[in-house]
Amino acid sequence: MKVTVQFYSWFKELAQSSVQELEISKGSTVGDLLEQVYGQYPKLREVKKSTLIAVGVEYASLEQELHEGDEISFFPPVQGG
Amino acid sequence: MKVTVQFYSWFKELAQSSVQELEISKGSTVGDLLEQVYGQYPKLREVKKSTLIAVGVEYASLEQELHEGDEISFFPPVQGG
Amino acid sequence: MRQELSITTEIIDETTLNHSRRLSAGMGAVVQFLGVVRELEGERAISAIDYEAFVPMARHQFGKIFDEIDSRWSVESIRLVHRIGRVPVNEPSLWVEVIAPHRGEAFEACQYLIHEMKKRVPIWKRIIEL
Amino acid sequence: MRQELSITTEIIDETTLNHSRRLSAGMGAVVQFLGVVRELEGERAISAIDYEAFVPMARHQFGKIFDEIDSRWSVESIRLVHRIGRVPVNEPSLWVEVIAPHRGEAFEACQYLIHEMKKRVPIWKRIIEL
Repeated sequence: MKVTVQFYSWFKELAQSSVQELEISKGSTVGDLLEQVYGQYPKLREVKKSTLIAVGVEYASLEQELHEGDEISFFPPVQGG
Repeated sequence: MKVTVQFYSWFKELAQSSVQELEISKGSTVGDLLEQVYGQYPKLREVKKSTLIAVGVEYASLEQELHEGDEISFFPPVQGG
Repeated sequence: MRQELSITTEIIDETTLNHSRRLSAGMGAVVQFLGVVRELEGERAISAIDYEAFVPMARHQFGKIFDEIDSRWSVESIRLVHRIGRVPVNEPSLWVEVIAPHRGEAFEACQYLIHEMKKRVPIWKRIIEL
Repeated sequence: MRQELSITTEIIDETTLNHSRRLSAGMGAVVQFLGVVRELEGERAISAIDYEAFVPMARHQFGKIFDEIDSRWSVESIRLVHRIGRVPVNEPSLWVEVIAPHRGEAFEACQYLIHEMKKRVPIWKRIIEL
């Protein structure tokens, strides 16, 4: 199934992209997707501890199951204000 | 010696006056003056616990010694804001 | 630390106060507080509050509080306006502004100022009933 | 509780925001906070900050924080403007206003809002050096 992956802030540079579609297997979790993304962009793995993940407009856990068409966002710690 | 006594807020009603001169004996303290004022305005004694006292622009203790020309102010708890 | 204090019978003019704000390039936080006369004092409906001040002592006590803030926090500027005389319901009686490098110290200093004012500064209310 | 949220590339217009304030007669406290871009980020002199937001998620997360405030404090109105895009040194990036019956709840709610924003709302800075 297809999902959309978005990167924000300096994660865009690490991924050399701000948005892309990925094909993942049915039943994949956020954690499974993260491993797939790390395979493609090894630099992102180095900042794993500083990585926040959202599905749609909510923060997501690694165990959360994904569905067709989900938008998953990866970004560094937020700094509003 | 002469001092000036001022009343503020609803103490003006209790003393039926906002300002007056009083003759006190040399060496009198704030506490001595207070007793003299209570003799003159017994209603003020009833609100003794709610009474704040200043000499000039500073809060004063009962033990503070007074001097010729001092301005002593009696008032209820403050309520700015 | 810059200090500006006004105890006045005039209406508090926020627009003019905001236009006269000065902020150096190291400052990151402006906290403002507006105290407004409420329609209820306890259970009673009121139309206004008459504020009375012992002005020379009020100015002196505000000055002491400002100096305490200056010694405790890194604050660039404090401005305070207290309206006295009759203030109708829904109009401000108090305007305070604190400018500091960071928000923590600006919030703390602003709250300290109001808290100490309510304990020490000789200003009193008289309720004007409806 | 009234809520107004704006995430905008426009300059924050305090005068217009203050003129559009609505305050019911039971309200006694207005707390405002202005976050301003400082000339130093750590040790580095900067000229501006570029703010980037994931806007739909930022709006959603602000909404959740507003709802938390509504359930914890008696607050009549929250208004928040976050400027994004390039914000030069000495200009505000954030404007917040909280209106409540009493100052305690207005200060607490305002500080909670900013604190939670900095933890959860997806907005990021990019330093523009001098």
